[in-house]
Amino acid sequence: MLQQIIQILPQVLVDGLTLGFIYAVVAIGYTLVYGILELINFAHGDVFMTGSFIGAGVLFFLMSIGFLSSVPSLIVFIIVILIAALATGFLGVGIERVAYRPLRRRNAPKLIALITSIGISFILEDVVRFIAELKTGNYIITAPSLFKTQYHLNIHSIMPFFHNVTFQASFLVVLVVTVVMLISLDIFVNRTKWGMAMRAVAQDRETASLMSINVNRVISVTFFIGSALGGATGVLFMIQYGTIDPYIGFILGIKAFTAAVLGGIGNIRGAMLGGILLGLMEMFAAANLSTITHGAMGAEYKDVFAFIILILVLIFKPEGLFGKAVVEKV
Amino acid sequence: MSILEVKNLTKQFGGLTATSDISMGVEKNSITAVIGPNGAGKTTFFNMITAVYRPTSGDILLNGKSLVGLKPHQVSKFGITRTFQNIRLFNEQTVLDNVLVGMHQRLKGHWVGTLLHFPNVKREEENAKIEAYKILEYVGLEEYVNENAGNLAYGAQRRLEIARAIAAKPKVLLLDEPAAGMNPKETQKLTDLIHDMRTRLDVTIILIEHDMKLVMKISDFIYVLDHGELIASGVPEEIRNNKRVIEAYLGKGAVLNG
Amino acid sequence: MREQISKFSQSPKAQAIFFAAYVIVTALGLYLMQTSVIAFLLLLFSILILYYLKLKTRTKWLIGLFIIAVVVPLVASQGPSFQSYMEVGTLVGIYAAMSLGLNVVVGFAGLLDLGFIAFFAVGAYTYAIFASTQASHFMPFGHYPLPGDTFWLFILIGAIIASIFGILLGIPVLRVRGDYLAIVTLGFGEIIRIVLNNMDHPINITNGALGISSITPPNFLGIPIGNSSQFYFIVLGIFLVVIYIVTRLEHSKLGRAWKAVRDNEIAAQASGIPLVKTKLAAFAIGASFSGMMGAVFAAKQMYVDATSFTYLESTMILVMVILGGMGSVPGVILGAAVVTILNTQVLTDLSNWLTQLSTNGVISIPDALSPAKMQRLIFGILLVVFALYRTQGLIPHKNRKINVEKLKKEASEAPGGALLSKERAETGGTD
Amino acid sequence: ASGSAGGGSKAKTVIKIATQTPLSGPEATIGDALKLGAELAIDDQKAAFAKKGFDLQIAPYDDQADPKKGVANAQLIASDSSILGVVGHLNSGVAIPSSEVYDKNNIVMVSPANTATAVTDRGLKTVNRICARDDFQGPAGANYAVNTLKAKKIFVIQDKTAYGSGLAQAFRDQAAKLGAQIVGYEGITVGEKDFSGVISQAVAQKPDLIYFGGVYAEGGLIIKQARQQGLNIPIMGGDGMDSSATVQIAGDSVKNFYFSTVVGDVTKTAKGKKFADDYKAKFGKNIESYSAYGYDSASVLLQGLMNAIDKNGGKLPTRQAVAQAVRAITNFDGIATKVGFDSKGDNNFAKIYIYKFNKAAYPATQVSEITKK
Amino acid sequence: MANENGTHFLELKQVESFYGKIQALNGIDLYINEGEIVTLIGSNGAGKSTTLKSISGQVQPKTGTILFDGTDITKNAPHQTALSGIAQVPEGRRIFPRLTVRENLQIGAFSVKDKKVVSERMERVFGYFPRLKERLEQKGGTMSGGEQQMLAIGRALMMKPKLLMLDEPSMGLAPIIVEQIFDIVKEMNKEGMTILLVEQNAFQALQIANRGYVIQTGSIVLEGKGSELMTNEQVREAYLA
Ligand SMILES: Nc1ncnc2c1ncn2[C@@H]1O[C@H](COP(=O)(O)OP(=O)(O)OP(=O)(O)O)[C@@H](O)[C@H]1O
Ligand SMILES: Nc1ncnc2c1ncn2[C@@H]1O[C@H](COP(=O)(O)OP(=O)(O)OP(=O)(O)O)[C@@H](O)[C@H]1O
Ligand SMILES: CC(C)C[C@H](N)C(=O)O
Ligand SMILES: [Mg+2]
Ligand SMILES: [Mg+2]
Repeated sequence: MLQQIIQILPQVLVDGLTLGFIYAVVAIGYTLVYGILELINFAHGDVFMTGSFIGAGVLFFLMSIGFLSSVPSLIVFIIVILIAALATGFLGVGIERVAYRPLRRRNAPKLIALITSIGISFILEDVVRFIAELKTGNYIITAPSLFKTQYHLNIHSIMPFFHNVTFQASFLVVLVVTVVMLISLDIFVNRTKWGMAMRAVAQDRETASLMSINVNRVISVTFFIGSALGGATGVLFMIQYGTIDPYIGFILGIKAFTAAVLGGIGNIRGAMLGGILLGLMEMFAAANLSTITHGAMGAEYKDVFAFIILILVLIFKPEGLFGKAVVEKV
Repeated sequence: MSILEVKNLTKQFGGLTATSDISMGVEKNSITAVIGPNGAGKTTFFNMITAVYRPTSGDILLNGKSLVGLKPHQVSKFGITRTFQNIRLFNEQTVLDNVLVGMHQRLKGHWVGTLLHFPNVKREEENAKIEAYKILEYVGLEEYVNENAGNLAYGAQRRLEIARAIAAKPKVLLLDEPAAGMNPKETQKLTDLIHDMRTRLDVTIILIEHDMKLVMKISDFIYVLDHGELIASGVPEEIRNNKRVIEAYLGKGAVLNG
Repeated sequence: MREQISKFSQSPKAQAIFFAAYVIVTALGLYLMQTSVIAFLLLLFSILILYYLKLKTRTKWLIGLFIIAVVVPLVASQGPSFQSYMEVGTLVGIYAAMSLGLNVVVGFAGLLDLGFIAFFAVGAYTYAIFASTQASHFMPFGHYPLPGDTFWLFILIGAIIASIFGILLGIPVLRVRGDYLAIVTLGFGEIIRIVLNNMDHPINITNGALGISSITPPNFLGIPIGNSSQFYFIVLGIFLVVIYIVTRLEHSKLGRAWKAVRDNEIAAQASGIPLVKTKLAAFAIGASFSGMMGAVFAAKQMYVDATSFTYLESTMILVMVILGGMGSVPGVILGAAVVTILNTQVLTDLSNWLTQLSTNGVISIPDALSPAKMQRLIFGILLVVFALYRTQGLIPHKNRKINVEKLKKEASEAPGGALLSKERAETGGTD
Repeated sequence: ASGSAGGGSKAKTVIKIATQTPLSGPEATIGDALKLGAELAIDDQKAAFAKKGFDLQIAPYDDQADPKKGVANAQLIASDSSILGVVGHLNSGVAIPSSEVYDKNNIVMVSPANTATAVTDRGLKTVNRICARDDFQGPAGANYAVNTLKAKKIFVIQDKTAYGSGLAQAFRDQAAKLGAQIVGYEGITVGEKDFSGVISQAVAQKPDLIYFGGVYAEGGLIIKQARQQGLNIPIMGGDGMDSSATVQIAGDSVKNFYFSTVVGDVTKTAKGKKFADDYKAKFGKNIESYSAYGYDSASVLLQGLMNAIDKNGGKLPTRQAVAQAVRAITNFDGIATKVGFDSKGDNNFAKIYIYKFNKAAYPATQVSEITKK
Repeated sequence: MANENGTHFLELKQVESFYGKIQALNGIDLYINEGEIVTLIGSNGAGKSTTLKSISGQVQPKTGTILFDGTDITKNAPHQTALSGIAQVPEGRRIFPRLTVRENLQIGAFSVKDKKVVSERMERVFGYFPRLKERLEQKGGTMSGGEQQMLAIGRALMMKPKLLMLDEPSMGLAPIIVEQIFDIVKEMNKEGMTILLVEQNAFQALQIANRGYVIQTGSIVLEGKGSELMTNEQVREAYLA
């Protein structure tokens, strides 16, 4: 039993990391917005989805003008991801303007924004669906693949207790891009004045404005960054898995939100590590649960496994894995 | 006789020692003040008594029974209630309901009784409201009965905190800077109120306060903390003239006359 | 004009006459136009009007009950749409009761729950398993399916089992705070759903993804119950019980404790409120309403599988609560009604109507944009619009105002005149 | 309640056929295809009904793949007395509770796609289906896998829906009976896109065939990801994979993928060809096999309706009469399948075809045809 | 008293402010000249804090105008007001609880680009409040009440405003610190900072103030020199006890 778990471990790690990094970046979108507005932005998963569709659209367009064959994949990729990130960034800002800012102005209770976010989420899903369907007749889209070179890591010959690992070039792209995004964001939030302003706004909006911080602007910027990251991740997702549909944001959104909480919501590094951890955990569970339980429970329990770990973590560390315990001064 | 006794009480936050090895006793039915510079550990001391924080070491005894390890609501049940330095009211509830919550552990009615319309539960509720109203009259908030607590001005909120705390009919009442944010006139009224509570409610009062006029006027006994340590104790006259206290806390100009 | 309005709003008599006229007209409207959804909705709207009238609460209850239980079924029963209206009514009742349950948890106790549907699932499966042959797969004794008259017992059992699950959920929840709670409850909801969807092996308890079919319909004094119009009355009955419980508890010691915990945990504890017990009570009581309705749901559908209990369902109930007005009992009921009627009737009718127009060539719509597909989109837009224009909810929560004059009088007459009644709880025990 | 107006009046009596399938949400692609198929059938028959004085119309309902919504819609359908029959649903889980309502109201339902056994096993007079049952399709696939493809170690994956589970179970049981070893039986989550975990597990088990019970959205990716991890063994699925989208999603990996389905290649017959062309002309899309299911279900329903009208002397028949007439059909030639209902409402002629992808193009190549035992 | 153009440094004309339907200010008229210390006294709920909030833009006055340094700032958002040189030490301190003491101070100088200037100012603040220097990395929220008050004042000083508004700065402070605070206020004023001080501690406030206003239920009922007000019978009766 153990032998099999170990054999496939390298492959599980690679796959888990791929998924985990995607969770991580989407989780950051949740954490950023949550951190600043204490709002679970249900629409964020759909911004991610929209990003993947915009990316696919751009890719199809570039293909139709013959750009794809004449230019290296990497350049194409950079163009696509930049356009998608920008577009979703502005989409995020727009959503904030339309659906959240008016509520803030009217001093609405915190939870009411949950409703607009769910509403926006439905709208995005269906609008994307209608556009995709009008254009292609189907809304399950399979994008042209960019980095499909297969790599085989022959670790079996070095370490015989492992099986070999295979992955696609896209895995490396996902890895590199997400790590770059994560690090630059971390620096932005923790080292720059804007980052500090974001945290200040998160903690006390009114007082932040007394410090000459333009609160609405900070919130817009936060939405822009969070959404742009989400959109860019959508492109990565599309590159990695090839197929997208308007509903990918839903499940991924739940997972990413879970990851954000696992790491300690409001905490950027927590969200990253939470995402990676969740990806690994899920992959591990899917690959090994039935081996471990002798068939009593299979891969279908992977989410149960992940959630139980989450709940256990929160019971023993209620502020999340990497969150710092905020002792309320009484 | 000491109703509340504290032995070698220490609290550390990480590397910071907020209170260190404090021992003191509080006489039954007295008014005892705890004073000291900002950050001396006064509020922390209250927090340990009311089980908001668990002491790092040491013991707290109420009538000889240890309170350490209890939950906050159990401490309240044992007869200690408090007000908070940073006001903590139930902002979305009416003033009356705030006081009724204060009575929580005195009301015996079970929710099943509520559902089944038991007459004793009903009567208890009626009486509780009447009593709550009287308490509000007592602290001078009767005109705000139906107002949301969060909408009251600062001074009124402070009085409501007191009302909620005495609604539990405590044996010991802890007041954390009750006069903060009040003008001298209001402080005067508060002083009278505290005096009156002691006799009328037969309660022991411990208060933290920076308003020396109030403290000196009202206290039977004063403890002074500095940097978490007990640096002096005595009747007001002694404290007023204690050099260490003047140096650390009162400042030369502030030695006000009664 | 304004004067007249204010006069009208002051005069109960004028209002009563107006209201009676409204009910009669709309009832007549529905009677004559049986298939008109608008007529049906207008009649239902009378309940909302009633809510705002200046009448005694008791009178309002009686009138409201009369309309819901007698007028609507009677008037609607004359045409082919009867069962359809009653189905909508039944669903409204089910969701309203669940929303009231969630309102206890979220609105009163301030515990954000994103997995509330789990309790509904538990109730539904409880009845489904025992009222079908499913139980015989793992129960060593007894004959299954149980007969339809055990249904009534199962309403209670559903409530009890669901509240046990509520307490189970409560245990981790006691440790986590604020929005961490949201994710724990979400996880809990998903765990329950996934487990129910997979418990066909090693022991077949729930029949897994295939679901449980052929559930025995309930039986009332030998009459089998299978129509929506019959379930309507069952649901109405339970719903009334739920409202009763909720409104009684809201202004009781427990209700105050919930709100205190919601507003300020530390102060609540310092006032002697045990956090654990209070939160668990909220979960258990809230869950029990869902459990009851779950049993009804299983009986009504005659089939359950895990697809009815997804996370989206949980959020929908949450939407009903928030949209209606958190903490506000009438608001939450209205929220449930609005969302349910929109989703099951109005949007469907709207899209049917648009389809009709396009098949008749009145308007032309490309197939990708067929109105039949737009229900969720329209729903999404409506949610945003509602939220932006009713930021406090449809009927915002208001604190109950006590009659101060009366209280003052009673206080001055109260025996003894002492500030606090003399007896003091002697050094209390532990909780 | 039943139809009231007679057929004699001058103004044409409206008869509606409802469809109930998911038109929004993740499963709407197939749901839409079913609806469009039915729509075309209704269009085709419009003239014939007009001759008899009836205005035939379609009433599409969106069940959102949600049982509650399905039942509520069913009540709406029941209350519209001009609706005399339903084509639907996509999901067995929705069809089962909804059909209870149809049955109470004597509305006939012809299901194009519900393969779960419980759909007809409840013995409702109004419930019929033209597709094969899971306990026919699954074993048929198993026979082919074990006997023809000589699979000895089979890894089964299913999507934990009523459909995928039912099919995979039936497949597994039969395969085991035939002596194959089931080296894994795993579930995945509908809507996800990364199935590497389960596939890693499959890799470790070294199976010689993978069976997937579920729909192409996940199936296509499973094929692709399995190939990426170097599993170049035959993979097999059921009718849920019978779609051009399978090829789109899986791309080249689709080679060596087999699936069982209840529909032959419709474009081979003239009738079918015409259907495909009309469909393309009208909706601007290529047909899916589900379109043909939808078309045939509606056609059978309309045939029954026509019979009932004739029997009633050209007047509008009752719903009950329509239901009886539909059930009475024993030999109807559809474009995709012949239809004849047995006493339970299952299709006597339901056949299973096995297809194989030799290249990345739809439709695939038929490799076997299995008739009901 | 007014400057060359006959206008004041800060001037409120007939300002009325509301919280929802509740009117908190019924037409406030008030002015401050450059370099003055002006104090605003009044009982609980009189509208002192609301006046400050109206100036800073946290509350938008419904009617009336507010002029600062010759420009109309009535409709300004708080951050714009702050940029124009008005800092406020809010009631109840409003420290950013999860920022460290250092970050709390840094954010006070948010609009300052030059890092050197920031650290210079910070050193000055440490000069006033050495306790803050000892606790640079402690989270603001865990500081004691009085320590937070010091931090709040320090944070406002980081902005080096033209006009500093203090809302009950002495609340919750040890007597010795209260004295210090008043000293600091005087010193800042000497260096040219104009000060608007809201205090319950009317005696001390009036002592250091050039002028004072007495506010009652949302209206100014008295104004005058600090020393005059201190001896005013009405004031003594009502606020000085
Ligand atoms: N939760 C905590 N974490 C870290 N340090 C804390 C915490 N609570 C209090 N402290 C520190 O402990 C010391 C004592 O704080 P405490 O609140 O008891 O002071 P205090 O005497 O009430 O002062 P003040 O009069 O200003 O309210 C302070 O230096 C404070 O910063
Ligand atoms: N957020 C609010 N919502 C509703 N009413 C408010 C609000 N804030 C203040 N008020 C009311 O406005 C009036 C003026 O309040 P303000 O805070 O300006 O008084 P203040 O003079 O600062 O009193 P204090 O000395 O207690 O701080 C009071 O009656 C108060 O109840
Ligand atoms: C086409 C399939 C996804 C539908 C399936 N046959 C069912 O019964 O649910
Ligand atoms: Mg303190
Ligand atoms: Mg104030």
